[in-house]
Amino acid sequence: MDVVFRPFKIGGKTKAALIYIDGLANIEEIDASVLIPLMKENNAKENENTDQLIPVYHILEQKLTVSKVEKVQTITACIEHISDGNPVLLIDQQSEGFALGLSNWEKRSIEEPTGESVIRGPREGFTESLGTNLSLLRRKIRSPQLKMKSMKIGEYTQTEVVISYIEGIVDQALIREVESRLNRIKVDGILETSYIEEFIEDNPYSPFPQVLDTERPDIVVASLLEGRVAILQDGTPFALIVPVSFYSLLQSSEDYYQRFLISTVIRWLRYIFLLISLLLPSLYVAILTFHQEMIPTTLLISIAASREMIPFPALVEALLMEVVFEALREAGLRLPKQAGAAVSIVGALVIGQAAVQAGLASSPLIMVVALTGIASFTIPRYTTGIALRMLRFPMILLAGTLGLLGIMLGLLMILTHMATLRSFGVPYLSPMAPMQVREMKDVLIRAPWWKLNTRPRLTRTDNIQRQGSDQKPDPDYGNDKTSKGKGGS
Amino acid sequence: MSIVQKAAKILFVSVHLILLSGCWDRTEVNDLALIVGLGIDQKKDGKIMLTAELIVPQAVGGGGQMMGGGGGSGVSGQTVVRSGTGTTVADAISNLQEKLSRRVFWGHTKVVVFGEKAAKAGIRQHLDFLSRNPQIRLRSNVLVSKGTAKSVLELLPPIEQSSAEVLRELSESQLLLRVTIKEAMQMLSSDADVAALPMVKILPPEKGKKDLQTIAFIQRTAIFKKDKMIGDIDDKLTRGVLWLRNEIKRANVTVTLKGEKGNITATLIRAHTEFIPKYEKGKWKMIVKVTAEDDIILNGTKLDLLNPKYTKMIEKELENETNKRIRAALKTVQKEMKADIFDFADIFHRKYPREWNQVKNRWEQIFPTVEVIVETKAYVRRPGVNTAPQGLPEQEVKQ
Amino acid sequence: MKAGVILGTLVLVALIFLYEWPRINRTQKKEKVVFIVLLSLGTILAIMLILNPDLPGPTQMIEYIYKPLGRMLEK
Amino acid sequence: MIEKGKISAMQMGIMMYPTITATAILLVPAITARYAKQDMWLSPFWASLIGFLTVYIAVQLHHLYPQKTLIEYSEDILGKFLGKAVGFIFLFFYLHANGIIIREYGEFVVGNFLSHTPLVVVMGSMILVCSFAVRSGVEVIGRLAEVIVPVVIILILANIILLIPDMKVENMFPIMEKGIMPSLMGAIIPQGWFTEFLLIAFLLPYVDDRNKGKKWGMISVTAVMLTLSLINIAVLFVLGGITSRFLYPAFSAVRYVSIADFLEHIEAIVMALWVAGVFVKIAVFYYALVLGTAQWLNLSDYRPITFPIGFLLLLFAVWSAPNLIELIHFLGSSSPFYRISIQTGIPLILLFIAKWRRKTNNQKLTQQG
Repeated sequence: MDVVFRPFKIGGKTKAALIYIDGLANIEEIDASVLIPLMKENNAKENENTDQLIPVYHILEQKLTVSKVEKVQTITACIEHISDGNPVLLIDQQSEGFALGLSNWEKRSIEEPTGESVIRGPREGFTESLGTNLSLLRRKIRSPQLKMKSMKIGEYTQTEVVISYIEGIVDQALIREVESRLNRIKVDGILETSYIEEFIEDNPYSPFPQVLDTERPDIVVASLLEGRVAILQDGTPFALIVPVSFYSLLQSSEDYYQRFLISTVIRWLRYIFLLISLLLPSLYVAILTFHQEMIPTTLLISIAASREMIPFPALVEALLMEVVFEALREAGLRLPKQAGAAVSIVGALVIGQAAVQAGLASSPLIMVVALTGIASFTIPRYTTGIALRMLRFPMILLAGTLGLLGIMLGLLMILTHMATLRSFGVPYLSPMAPMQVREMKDVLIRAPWWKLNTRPRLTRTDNIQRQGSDQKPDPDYGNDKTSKGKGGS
Repeated sequence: MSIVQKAAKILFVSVHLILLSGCWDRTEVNDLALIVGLGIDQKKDGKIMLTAELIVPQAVGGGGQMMGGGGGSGVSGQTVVRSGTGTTVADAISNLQEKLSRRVFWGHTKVVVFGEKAAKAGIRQHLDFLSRNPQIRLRSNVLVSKGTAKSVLELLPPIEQSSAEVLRELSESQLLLRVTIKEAMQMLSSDADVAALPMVKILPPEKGKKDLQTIAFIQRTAIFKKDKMIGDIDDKLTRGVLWLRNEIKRANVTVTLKGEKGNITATLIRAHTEFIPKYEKGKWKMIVKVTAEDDIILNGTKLDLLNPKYTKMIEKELENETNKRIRAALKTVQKEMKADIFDFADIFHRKYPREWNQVKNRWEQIFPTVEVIVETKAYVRRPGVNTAPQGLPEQEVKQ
Repeated sequence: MKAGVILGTLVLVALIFLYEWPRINRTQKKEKVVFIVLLSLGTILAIMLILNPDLPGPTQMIEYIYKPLGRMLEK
Repeated sequence: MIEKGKISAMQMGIMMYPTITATAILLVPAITARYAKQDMWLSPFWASLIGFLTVYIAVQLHHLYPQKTLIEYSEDILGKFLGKAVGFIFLFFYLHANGIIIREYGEFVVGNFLSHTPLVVVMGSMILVCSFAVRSGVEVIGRLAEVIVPVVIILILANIILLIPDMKVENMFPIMEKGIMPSLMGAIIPQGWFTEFLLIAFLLPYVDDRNKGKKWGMISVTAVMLTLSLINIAVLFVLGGITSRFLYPAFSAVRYVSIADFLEHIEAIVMALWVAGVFVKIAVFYYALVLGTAQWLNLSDYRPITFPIGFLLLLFAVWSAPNLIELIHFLGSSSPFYRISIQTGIPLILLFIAKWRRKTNNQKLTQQG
């Protein structure tokens, strides 16, 4: 990649230069709409009339067939534009240059996001190009109230970051908070929004994500409509959404696309499996080594029989198998797709058959491990799922020390931690705690759209001003959301 | 991050590791001796012999060869019977423990069997032990065996896994009396201070089978006064007692109609007994109102049971029969044994607390004098799925 | 045995100290003093209890005061 | 103010619910049954009267000193020296009472489940978990209560429903066989528990919708009363005359649950969820103690003394009784009077003095004016 200086004369007379970076700028466009009109067609008449320099406005108005032209006055601005891929046109004797919007980045086309697939719902996902992503948002929210605030982060990368929100819905204090937290970031560069995430989190020492990341424009739009703020960054398809509560991390966009009864059932299924993914191995250890009376006699006998040949205590056995499972999962994820399938076959064979036959693990435990694995994949957000998956290891240890009491103490610790957490001022466990009965319609069940009349309240406890007209749901707003509400309620 | 904080963290983690290594109550399943049945006998020298039936889980295939059987498709539990002796049950347990490589575990104890001798010597202290131990289920069934408890537990039942399981299933079928530890304790601490426990007897083995290949079955009811067994009654009388305890769940009653050949058998669908205590002029009176709903399951007569006239007759006979059973039970238990296992004492206490309190101490003498009036009402609901008797030519059926 | 328990207690106290001390602001003089006093109070009491487990406790004291009333309920 | 968090009145009510019930369902039914026999279900109704009174006193004092907690306004009412003395009594009481609560919890767990685990480990682990909650402040405790209490209530109801097949209504009769006295005697012990509602005096200053404080306090007392009565009824129906023979009757009743041969022996799960309730109880007491101590010493922050006080709590839990028998004896004899005199008696006196002072002050003002 090279910086190209292309000197030429406008109309064969006025000295000018075009500066751009090879590969970033669209050369065909430069030829067609800058060089050709300025060098060639200019020659004829106007030169004859006057010897004087061609007025800049004339060039702008009549010659330059480029839609996006920006005047630049400083060298730094110049450099910025050039490194963005916009060619800069400098003309002799002029104090201003022109940045021409002719950048041409290599782009990936819009594809279905692989991490968050749905059965019903839009299939488009964000790409690495910020412009494309913003256009995806604009296309869904046509209102001028959709605001985008742009800023640069990264001393060397100078990555463009956009804060997006809908004015009138969002809490202004929240915007200020987000901006100030973003402004605080001083790093060499950011390559992914996760960099930003770690800089703006409320509690960095938590395993729980306090920011939602998604590559689905529909999720971003839905969040914006709920009064949240989205942070998009150039160069990654992942957008960040703040603030979030724990419970909103358990939602899938499809909850709102499916029929509500089905969504309600699926939600409960997810809550149950959430607990299973966190607790099942530890419950296995606790019940098997502390509370044997709880298992029905016949079941206990069959478990005991299958454990008769196992050399490890249940605690060690569970830890071992869980670690193996995590390793298999990670390996399956990192390997190329074709090899990944092989890994899962080997894993199934190794764990499912060989380990049992070799007397290294008992078959009930294999069931437990498998069920835990499946359970953790029912959580739609990978980051949330992985947090709980990691927490189950200390839980197993606690279960091996104090039995069910240990599990309960561990749960209380986790719960206390979660109750302390906040995401941009919003209590992490809301609307469960602090309890907001009205919000339960979108937590315990997924009420039908025509009943979801109110937006989730993300206000801070002391923010009275947000209780005003802005934050209250306005039937005229977000037509897709509340127009039916009038008829329904 | 100061050194202090680092030190704190390291210390914190290490203390946790130390705590984690402590495994005070952790026991692997394979170090437990799962006791499913418990027998308590009294030996001649007054010592207690405790018999435990335990299940030894065994991997299928056995040994190190587990080829193909890794999934644990079938599970066999071998039962083992061991005994221990001592002056109390607790002593006997430690004696028993000496003979077991695994730790005794009471959480799965399903039945407790008292040998006849132990029952006659008194069961209170045993019950106290059973309820004081947090592992033992209050729901375990309590039984008395005709011989020693050990002989009952030793049996190798052909159908169920263990003889304890046999006894539990038999108890839960509620054909005869079913008593749990909790109920036994309640009976013994109630106003009447008597108890009734089911009593088992060993079924003689079938021809060709070994002596142990049989089961014990519940056949009688042992009657306790205070905590000592004073006698027992047979299954017929027990059913009468069940009516009087409002505990009857299943019963078949066979009657003959006047002037008709053959029997009609009805099965009980629902039964309820109501007690109306009366105290008049120093006289204690108990009106027992029995309501039973039956279905006909056998018709050996030539009657077409769709005729309501016959239904009335059958109902009448059923009432008589039930009445007879109850009377018989009253005769034996109330008049002869003088044991208030129907808990009339509590019923009187509830209705006439003041009057009852005056005779509280003399209840044993008063109980046999209580006048019991039995009023039975039977309803035949359905004739089964037949109408006229089957296997009979049309003309012989009596309309 | 007792020495081990005392050692464990001291480790516990050290842990509390190491965890909390850096978190107290430099300006909070009074807090530091109270913290130290309470912690040492606890340590002394703990060691006393380990050495002499039958030390009459607060409950006995309260029971002594309230005995006349408490006797009403004794059966 | 030391505490910057705010809770809602509803949160306060929810917090108080397990604060009373958690340990009240352990030993109390047996003690109540000993005196009240089959009238034991009536006793919570009588006992709750003192709960209502205590809430009333606390709310009245709160109206006179809206921004202050019990420790702070006792100084305002009684003057510096006497106020500090009374404050010390309260603090000592809460240290001792919480020690006993932790001991009850420990004894229960060790006695029924972890018989070989050292008591200190069981109690210490709980204190550790609680101290993190206490450090996080009243807001977090309130939120935890909101998550835990619904689970606990569902647990209680579910257990009662599971026990219905084993219930015998006859056990309830004859009602008031010996008049009202037995049930009143049975109420003396639970009264001690109801006086613990004084703890709202530590929470009321941080309630943001303060006019609802009284309402939710009263709702909480009513809920506790109904729960205790319901539990007593259930236990009575299941166990009947032998209720008082058990150390933990409610728990023994739970051990009797059996549905379809599968749902048996669920007591360990019940214990685990009950532990969550006890957690709230200990945390609330612990919080009041830590906050009170910080205020008594005029500290600017209560967090630094959380762990040292937790350590003291552990010691008091060990120290409070040599064995479970002594503990039950204390709870069944002197403790109700001890609790009532400190948690209801002293605040009542404080209220009278405060009212009287107000009056004389007003008179002085009018005389001067």
